[in-house]
Amino acid sequence: MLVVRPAKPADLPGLERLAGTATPRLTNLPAHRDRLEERITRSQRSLAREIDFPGDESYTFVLEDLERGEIAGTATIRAHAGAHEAYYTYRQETLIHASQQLNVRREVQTLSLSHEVSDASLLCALSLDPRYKGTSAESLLRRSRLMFIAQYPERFAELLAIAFPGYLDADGESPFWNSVGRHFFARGYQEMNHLAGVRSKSFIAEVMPQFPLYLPLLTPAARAAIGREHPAHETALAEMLAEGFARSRHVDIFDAGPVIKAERERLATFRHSTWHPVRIRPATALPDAEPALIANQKLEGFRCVVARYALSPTGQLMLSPEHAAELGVEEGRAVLAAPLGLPDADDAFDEGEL
Amino acid sequence: MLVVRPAKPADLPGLERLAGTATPRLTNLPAHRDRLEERITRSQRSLAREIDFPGDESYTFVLEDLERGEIAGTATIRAHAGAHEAYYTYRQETLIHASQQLNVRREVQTLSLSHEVSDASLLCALSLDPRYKGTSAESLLRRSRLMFIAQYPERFAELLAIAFPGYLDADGESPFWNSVGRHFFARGYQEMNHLAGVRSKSFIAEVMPQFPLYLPLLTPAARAAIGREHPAHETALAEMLAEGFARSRHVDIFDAGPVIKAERERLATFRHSTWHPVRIRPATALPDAEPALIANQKLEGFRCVVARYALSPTGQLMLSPEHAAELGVEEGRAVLAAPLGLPDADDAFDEGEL
Amino acid sequence: MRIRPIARGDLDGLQRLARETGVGFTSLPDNRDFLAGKIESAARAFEERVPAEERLYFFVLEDDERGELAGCCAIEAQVGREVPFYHYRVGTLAHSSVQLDLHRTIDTLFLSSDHTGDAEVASLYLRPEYRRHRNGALLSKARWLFMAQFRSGFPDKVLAEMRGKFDANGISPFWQCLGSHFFPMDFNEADRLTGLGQKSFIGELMPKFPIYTPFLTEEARACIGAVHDDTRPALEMLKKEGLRWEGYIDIFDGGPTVEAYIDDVRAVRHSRLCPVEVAGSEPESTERPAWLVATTEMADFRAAWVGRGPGADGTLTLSDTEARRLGVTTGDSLRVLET
Amino acid sequence: MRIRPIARGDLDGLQRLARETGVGFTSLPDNRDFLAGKIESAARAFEERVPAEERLYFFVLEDDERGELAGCCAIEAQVGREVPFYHYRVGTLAHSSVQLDLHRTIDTLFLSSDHTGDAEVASLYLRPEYRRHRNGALLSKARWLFMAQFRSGFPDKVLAEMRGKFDANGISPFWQCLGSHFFPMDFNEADRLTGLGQKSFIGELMPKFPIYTPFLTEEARACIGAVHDDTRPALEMLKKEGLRWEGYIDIFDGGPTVEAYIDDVRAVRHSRLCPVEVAGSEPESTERPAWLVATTEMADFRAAWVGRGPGADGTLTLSDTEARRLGVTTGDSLRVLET
Repeated sequence: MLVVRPAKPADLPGLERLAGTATPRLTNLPAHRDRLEERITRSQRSLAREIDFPGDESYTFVLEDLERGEIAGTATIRAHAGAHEAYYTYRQETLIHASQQLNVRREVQTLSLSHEVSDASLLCALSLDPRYKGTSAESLLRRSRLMFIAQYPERFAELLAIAFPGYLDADGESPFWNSVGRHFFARGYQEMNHLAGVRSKSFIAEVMPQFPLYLPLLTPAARAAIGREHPAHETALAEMLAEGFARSRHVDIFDAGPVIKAERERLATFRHSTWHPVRIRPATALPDAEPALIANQKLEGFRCVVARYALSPTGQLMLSPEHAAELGVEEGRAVLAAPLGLPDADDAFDEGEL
Repeated sequence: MLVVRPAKPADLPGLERLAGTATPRLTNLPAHRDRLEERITRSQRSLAREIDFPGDESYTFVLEDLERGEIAGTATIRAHAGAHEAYYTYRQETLIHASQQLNVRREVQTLSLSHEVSDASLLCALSLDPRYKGTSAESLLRRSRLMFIAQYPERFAELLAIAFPGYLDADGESPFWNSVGRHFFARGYQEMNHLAGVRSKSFIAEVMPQFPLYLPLLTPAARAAIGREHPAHETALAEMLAEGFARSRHVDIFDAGPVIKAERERLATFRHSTWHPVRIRPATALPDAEPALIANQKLEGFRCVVARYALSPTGQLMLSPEHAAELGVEEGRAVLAAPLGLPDADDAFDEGEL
Repeated sequence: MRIRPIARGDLDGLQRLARETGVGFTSLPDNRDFLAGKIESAARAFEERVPAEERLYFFVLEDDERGELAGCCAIEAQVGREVPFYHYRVGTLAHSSVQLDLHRTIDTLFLSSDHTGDAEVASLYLRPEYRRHRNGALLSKARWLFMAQFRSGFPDKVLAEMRGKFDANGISPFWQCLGSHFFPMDFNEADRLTGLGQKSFIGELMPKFPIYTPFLTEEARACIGAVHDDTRPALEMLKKEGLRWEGYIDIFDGGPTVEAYIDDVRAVRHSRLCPVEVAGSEPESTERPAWLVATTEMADFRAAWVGRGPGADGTLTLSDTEARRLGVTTGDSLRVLET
Repeated sequence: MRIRPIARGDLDGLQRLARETGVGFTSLPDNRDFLAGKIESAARAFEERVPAEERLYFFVLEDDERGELAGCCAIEAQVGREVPFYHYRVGTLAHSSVQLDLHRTIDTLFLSSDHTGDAEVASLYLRPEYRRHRNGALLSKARWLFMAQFRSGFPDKVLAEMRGKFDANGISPFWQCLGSHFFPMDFNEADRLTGLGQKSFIGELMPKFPIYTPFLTEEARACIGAVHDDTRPALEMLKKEGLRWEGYIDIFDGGPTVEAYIDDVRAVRHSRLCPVEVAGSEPESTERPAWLVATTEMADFRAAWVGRGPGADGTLTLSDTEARRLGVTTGDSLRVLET
């Protein structure tokens, strides 16, 4: 059985391994023991605290394979991206240069440094053991965070955002970084990425150009990378768009990866999740049904699994004793369930964005 | 009976009167005969043209009181706000200034010149004879434009925007203009407003400061005016928010009036409008029913009235012979109807805006 | 050879010069009406019929033996009064982080109208057959004597715009990299419109945010403050007078604008008034005359090389030819500069 | 009285000066460790044990009769090498519209690190009881002789930052209007941190977009480029040397930074080397000495006023006292400046 639960100190070696194998290496998941240890501590402190509105909390989860006794994945939510320091992005803008004298109108694209994503809660630092790619474990790890947010709305912002790793070429180089950041930071992408993870992304952001960049002055390769996700994250991006996220005008300041965002009540997991009382039945006796994400109603003891969405005629959710035990629920206790399936992805800009 | 229909040359005196009585005077409805005549011509040309996607068309409507034989109101739609030259707004942004050295984090508000509203279709230049204030004529004039857009979606952008007149003090002065524009333009608000109407708003925009403005440097009165509508437009703003528009981060560059916006499919008039075949019955024989906006399916002959939403059991809309005649429909022809009533207003920022 | 104000009768001669200058000398288009307007406006300037700050002083170099125009030059009393006067200014921005132990400065181009109100020396052209006997220096330096003489009619600073660098195909790499993205025309057309004073398209279309130079191509960066090979001698002459490049460049081709406080210009500092004595004898002719003189009245302004400097008593002795050329007689004063 | 490099034995004396200077003289905080560090770094500079561009030359004015320190001054060879060096630069932006017949220019403050790599003269302090007999001028001008003598160790330009204008309550209207919105501290604290070289908060918190001056209060605008009353004499002295305000101001108080090309500085241009002859007789004592001299070796650098200038043969005759004060004997050379 696979279960998502909050990270604890014993997960450190697992996290370290996942940080090291992430493709590409993630700025927000550095393979650095001290940083990861801090992250677990911070997550535990965040869960233990009473919270009325989002602040500098950060919640780190792991996906555990109970059969193998292994940590197979990790993911994090930052309650308020800009709690401490600005969360920098580039915002794509279009300027219209019109000349009365020449009777022409030209559109000029720019990238402006922005702090707006600072207000959002951020889903980040996801890494999954490659052996689990393409299985429901991927959705479980990714979307269990939404199940958590759905239960503790006061801990998170109305707006959720995800920054996807940006396009890197076959050599692991970022064409965008090479055309932009490198001039100001004088180091290669991988080195910067490592430093940003170990130190702070905003230190580097402060070195970046403060005035808007004119796209025509970037290299064609850099322009092509704007808003383009890393090939290894295409499926993940598609799933999150199907979930109800929309591409925003924002991209990562280092690799120009896309930032997607959603008001949380527009997300499928939120809209279709329902509370059900639990009825426990032997696994063999459970009727066939579509798979669903099932989460218990505990903060520090949060658990989320994938199980069949088997409802009794009276609306009770039928769980196997194993699932019930892992979720820590007995008969009659409520769990939150949301279908694993999602509508077709709608990969489009949010037209409503002004 | 009151009817909204496209403006024609004979409406010029009526338009001139409405432009002169608009409160406050509207930049986009100058009391200038030549400009108004141009506007009517342009509207007629726009209606006559075959259109596949929005361009520099502009559609001007009038509200006619058939009993009085008078023009009681006017309103316009610009198909593409930035078709010719940029449509400038100020976009409210928040910068986070954080100091590691001092361990502080400060939020600093700015206004950045933006061209983003250029992509929207713009509902503008609305003026209503004060005698009709507070009657259903107000909603008819305002929302008949949505009924028009609903029928000819290819002529308009997905995104609709409205810039509401901004706050002016008792002397008709704009505290925002006095703190911002005046420095660069060296003229009072009313004089500028007149010039902007007769010449072009974008000429003036080009004189305005190009770099973001720091809000702490504006006068308190100017800051208080940002995103605040003119008192005479409170009801109108409330109705459009109830319709489904949301406040955006954008404000007018001259008076800082709020710019509201919506994807059109989120608007109540679009969501609740339905086609019905017409059945004609004497006015006295019509059952009691909620009022509705009823529009015919004609481009140059567009008509929209307020009538009772009286449906036959088979879904036919029962109209009086007078309404049917005014709409130019006979029995069996389809009309578009939408309830006049709207849900409660939700006056909030669009949280999804990044 | 002598410098004098252009006169209303010079239209044919000026048009001949305009035809010769060709593309790239945008202030002198081959357009008779435009040139006639230019002469009229210059005439009114020298006649002091317009306020000092609005004057465009246009001079010609006249071959007083053959009675033809050999070149021209101009001084604009204050630029940027009627239409905006744009430059890019190369500024330095710190990009630093204590935490990352990083400290760099990045050259950045800022749109600027800092030179609004300064004087400009411009439009210097010398016909090829006259490019000898220091005629070029005469055209260039006569303007300093004029400014020294009528100092109160000029502001604190003076500038000169130098043509930028072009490649072997006559293309400006700076324009190619920057301007071409914003202006829907080729360089020559942009330059031509600007020369005609039709500049509003610049403000309408040019990028308004600063440009970080690392985003420019190497070739374009090499153009920042670099001059066209043909312009190098003119630049050297201005540098010797004390004009310096302070980081302002042309928005189209990246060529440098050099500038100085007028009171610091060598020729302005060192020129002085001397009484004149006309003696019959001709001075030794020299191919490299060292003494430049100019008259003291605006409308009758004349400047020329003379064969000798002032004597021990401070009096300048002129030959009859020289005196005639300058229109002075014994007892008049001349402004004198040793070069 | 003489100028000499600060020495390791001067710590007590320097601390006494630091105590006197008080608030507002941020480069000399009353902090013994800091001062000891400063002396050590200066000693290493004069001993040429650090690269020329990293040196901070710190001088003292010594009362060689009473054996006490009367004042100090410094030259930083190149500013902005370790930490960013910020100014606002007052630039002019055109705000024009042909269609509206409008043409204005707006003064705008641009954040700038343009002066990165320039030399700076700074930290001049003279104890009140010594404010006579041109001791102030000695402190100020000795630095020019030093720079003239060791010219190759300095860059093209030199600057000096002048304290800005404060109101009767000791408040800076410029800070009040601008900095106070961005920095969570009072002016003195901001100034103190900067003086200690802890400047990273500036880059972290200050506004990065240009500031349009019309948005500042009238009082704040009046501070742009205006100096504190106490600083006016120092500014006048620098202006006489040819330093000018080119639009750069302090980001906190708006005070002007004046600057010049080092080769243009009057004292640098006009000082020259003269052979020395020591004669027994004392020169006339004067309250307003006119001849400033300085020695030619860096580690033993000395500068002082002397009673007379070089004779017709170019030799400078010194009294025994003067020679002793400067540490020179007949046959040595001195750099001499008539003031």
